[in-house]
Amino acid sequence: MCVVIAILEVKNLSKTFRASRLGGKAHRAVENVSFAIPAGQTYGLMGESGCGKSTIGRMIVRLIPATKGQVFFRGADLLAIKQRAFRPYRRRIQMLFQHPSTSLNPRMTVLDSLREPFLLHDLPGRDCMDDRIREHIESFGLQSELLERRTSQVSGGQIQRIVLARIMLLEPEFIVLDEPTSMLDVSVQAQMMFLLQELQERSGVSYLLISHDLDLIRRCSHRIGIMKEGRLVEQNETEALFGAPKQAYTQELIYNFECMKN
Amino acid sequence: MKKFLFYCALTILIAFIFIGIFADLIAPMDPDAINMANSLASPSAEHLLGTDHLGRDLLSRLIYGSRSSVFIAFFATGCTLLLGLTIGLVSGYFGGWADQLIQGVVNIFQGIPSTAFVVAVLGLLGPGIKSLLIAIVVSSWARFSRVVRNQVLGIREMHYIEGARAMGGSNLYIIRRHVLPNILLPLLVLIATRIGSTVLTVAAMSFLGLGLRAPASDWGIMINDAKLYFVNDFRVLLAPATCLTLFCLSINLIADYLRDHLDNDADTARIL
Amino acid sequence: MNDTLRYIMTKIFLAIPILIGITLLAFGLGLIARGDPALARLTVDPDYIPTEEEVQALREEMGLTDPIFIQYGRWISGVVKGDLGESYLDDKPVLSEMLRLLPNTLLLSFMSLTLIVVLGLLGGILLVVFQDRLFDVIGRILSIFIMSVPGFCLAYFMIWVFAQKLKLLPTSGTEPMTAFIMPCLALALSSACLVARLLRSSILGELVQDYALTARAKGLRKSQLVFRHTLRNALTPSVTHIANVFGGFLGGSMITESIFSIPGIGTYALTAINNRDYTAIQGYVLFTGFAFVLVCLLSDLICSYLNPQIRLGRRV
Amino acid sequence: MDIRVEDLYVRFATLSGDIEAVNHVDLTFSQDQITGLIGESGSGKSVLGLTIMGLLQSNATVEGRIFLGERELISLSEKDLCAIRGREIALVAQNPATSLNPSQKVGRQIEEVFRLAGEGKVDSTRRTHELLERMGFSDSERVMHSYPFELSGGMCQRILTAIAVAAHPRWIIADEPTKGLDAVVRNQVYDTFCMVKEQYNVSLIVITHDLLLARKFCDQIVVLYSGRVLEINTAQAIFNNPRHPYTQGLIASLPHLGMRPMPGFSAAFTDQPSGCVFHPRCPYIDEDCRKIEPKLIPVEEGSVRCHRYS
Repeated sequence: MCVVIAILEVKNLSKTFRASRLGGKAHRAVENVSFAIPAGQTYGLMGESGCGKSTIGRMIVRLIPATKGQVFFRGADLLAIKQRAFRPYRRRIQMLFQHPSTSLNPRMTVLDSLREPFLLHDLPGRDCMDDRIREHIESFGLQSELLERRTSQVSGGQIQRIVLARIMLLEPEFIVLDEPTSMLDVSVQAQMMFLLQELQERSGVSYLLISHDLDLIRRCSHRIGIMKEGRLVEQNETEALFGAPKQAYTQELIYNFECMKN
Repeated sequence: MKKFLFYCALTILIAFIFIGIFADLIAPMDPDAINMANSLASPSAEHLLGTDHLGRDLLSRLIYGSRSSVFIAFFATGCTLLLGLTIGLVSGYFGGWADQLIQGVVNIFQGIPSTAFVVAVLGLLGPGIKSLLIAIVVSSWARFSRVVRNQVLGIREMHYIEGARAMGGSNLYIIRRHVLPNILLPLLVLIATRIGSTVLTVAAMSFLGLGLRAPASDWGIMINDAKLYFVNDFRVLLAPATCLTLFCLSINLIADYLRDHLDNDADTARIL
Repeated sequence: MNDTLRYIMTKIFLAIPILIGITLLAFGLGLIARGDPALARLTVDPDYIPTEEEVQALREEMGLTDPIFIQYGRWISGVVKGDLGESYLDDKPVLSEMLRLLPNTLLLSFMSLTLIVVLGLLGGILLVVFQDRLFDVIGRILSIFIMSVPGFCLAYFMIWVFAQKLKLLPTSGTEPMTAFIMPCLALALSSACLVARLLRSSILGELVQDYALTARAKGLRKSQLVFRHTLRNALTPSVTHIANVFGGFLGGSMITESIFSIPGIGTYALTAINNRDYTAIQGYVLFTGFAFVLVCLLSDLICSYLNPQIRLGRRV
Repeated sequence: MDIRVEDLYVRFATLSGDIEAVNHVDLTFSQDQITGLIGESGSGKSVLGLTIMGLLQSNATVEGRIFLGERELISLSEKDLCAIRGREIALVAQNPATSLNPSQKVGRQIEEVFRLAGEGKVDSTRRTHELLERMGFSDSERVMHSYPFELSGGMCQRILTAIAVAAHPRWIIADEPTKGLDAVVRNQVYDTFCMVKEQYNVSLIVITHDLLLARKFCDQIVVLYSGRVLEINTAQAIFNNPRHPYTQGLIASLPHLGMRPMPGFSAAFTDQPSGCVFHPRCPYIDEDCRKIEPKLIPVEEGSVRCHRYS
């Protein structure tokens, strides 16, 4: 096995949510999760709903603070960086969300949404950003007449593409994909995942793919981690994991998915 | 139909504002000119709506009355908006201990019914425009900020807020570009209803002798003046009451239309 | 059941800091406004000019030089014992005066409450049942019009019609009982219309929910659907609104009480204000605040009964 | 009793123009069979189901005819429809979490069906108990006294199914029964439906975008796209030998069958292409496809709407 450099390494990451009301119990959403993602690869995080997989994604992007643990991105501990110093990383690490219906501001046109990266970061071609945007989204298979529309007039699959196009304007090195296709139809899911794989081959971006669909994860990731109730129960290279699942929970999951196919 | 009513209401409201601003030019007579010889006169060519018990021109008093009502209503609502919006935004957007603290204070201020609050503050500060403004703002900012906070709480969970944060947008940027535009419509409804209730409060306080004081021209004072004379001549009461009702009606229609629009917005989002 | 009990206890527990906050607010308002009572007392006789020493001595005697929180403590310990102080005006104890006038206010409030509940609920349901038909359209236009007539205009209009022209009802006082009819209408009519409209829109909102589809698929007719399923879920906003209004009534409705010359809490407060009677105002703020908070507490409990999700600790 | 849909056309009036959700559909759902209506969002499959039940919202215009045996449903009055709903055709609505009344105990919501059928209070309670036990709830007493939000999504789904079968209808329309459920729960739903099919002798229409469920559970499959039927065939034939290019593309999109994407997007409701609705995305596009809308052509045991088979 050759040595691969990890672009992102998560060590003993934990998150405990405080009780939401008096006398309630604190909820341990994530407990001591560690994994590493090699550069240019996809790491699939699989688990049933409520197992804490989205929380991990949000902690990596620093949308919510972690209770404990470290996240190393190219050797730098992201969680230890001060708010101000973190800003350059906002370009390099991005996140794609689950619900297309709330992923774009309904009061803005698609064009306004796509201008945001230019307003927030010093990107090349800022003077003629509208032209750049037009060119850019056409390479994502979107027609430029979409730009004048509002979110409510655009289908879910197209919104996810628009959001992805916006993310790619920033040229990130790492993207957290939080159930990017769970609200989409199968044919649109196939288009989306195909596009993501194409981008990976072209630009070498790495993904953390979070999903509850084992078939999807198997198809799209190089390495897989299985989560249950906040813990990482098993992780391995994709084919090794499916060839010889060690944990009972993994076996049960695989069985449940195979069940439907026969 | 709804749209027609809305435009009617909007025209009436704008007319009131216009009349209020240009009262000096529009009013045919001096509203305070007393002419005891001509008291309680019926409408005539000289006095289009007749005169009151002191012989003052009723129409001119109505026109000057809309000035004080409109001015106080808009100014007080503006102050409430500024205070309530800021506090509500901070409380809803940032959450945490600031939210808890603010909500504690809001709960206390909401613990006293608003009319009682206004009256008490006025009683302690003494009557007058300034104390009226203070009383209205102090008694209504809490409810206002609560509504803003609840709206913001709903929006804070949306992916586009998270997306903007992940792209490196500062809090100020996110509030300006994403939060404010999305609470605008509910905010407009809130402002409309507040203006309506403020006009009512001002009239009520003036009526009780706690707000503006006679001989100022104000609808509430006119109703108060009329209470001894309306038995014989209902006109002196009807005129200010109609103005007040018309103003409230236009506000209610506008708020109703905006609220419908709000639902439609949500509906289209759901269907597609 | 355990969860329900815990919810009720939590609600009551959370009301305590609010009540304490209201005492602070009432005390603070009094403090800001009263000026220097010692100076005021010494200058009652306009011919006598007190020396600075005399004023200071009286201040100390009255406890005004103590730190504010000690003064608050003194005041609050009186409040707990049921002593809201004596009126500046006639030296009568504030609390017993208010309790003497309370029955009239209570009677008026409860009559208005009944009217609002009956008219509002009935109106709301009827508007839904006849949705988009003539009754609904006329009802909505009429209700928005009535909502817009201020209570005191309505009061004078009714006096003019029923008392002056038709001579059906007495204009003022508390005797006979028919004297309460007009004040009650003046207070309740606009709120009743508002409740009807509110209920209509919340029932319509519930009718497009997923569970209403399941219920219709069972074979329920629209009226059955409204009464058996949606009404209960749609009541919450109306209940909260009614509680707000009713809590306000309990604090006395100054305008209505003064127009119809009903001696109640409202007229008491009005006299106090016109005479700058700060102890009485302080007591009045405290009283209305407490009444209001208790009514809101009650409405919270009713809502939690209507919507078990609230009381069983789940987020709604 | 078969359900026959003849030339059904459903249009919604919305602010942004009319939406033609179901476009001249002819279908027969045969008795004792499980028919799967598959299609992606915007294909009109849920609207079709609700039209059969007469449960569309008031901004819908319905044309055409729907027969339940000899009775025509669209022309029936609301009162007569109420007698059919629940007792002859029942519905399992989508989103189990929100499809039960949140402020009523589950037991009462099931009892209500028995009460509507004219049974007494005691009998209804007893039969609710039996029904819940049949549905695989071992502690039916506790479940009956629970509120819907105290139960998991899978349990709510089973309660919805219980409500549907309670009055022994001939037909059950299940709308997206597996949407948003985890694999384990999805298998449970499948088991429940198999049980219902066996024990209640009921015919089913399953509306779903879950191709695997459709393949495993259904006898007959109807593929919908943009409000039109593109292909009808047995489940076996659809998956082993898909004829319509859209069906082929759909199956190839499944993750474990290659996940090869189809080009383009579904047409928006407001501007539908001329000719064949699928032609902008079709790899076998022809001159006719752009101009002439193809008819449903019988091929072996099924039928397909494509010029290539004429």
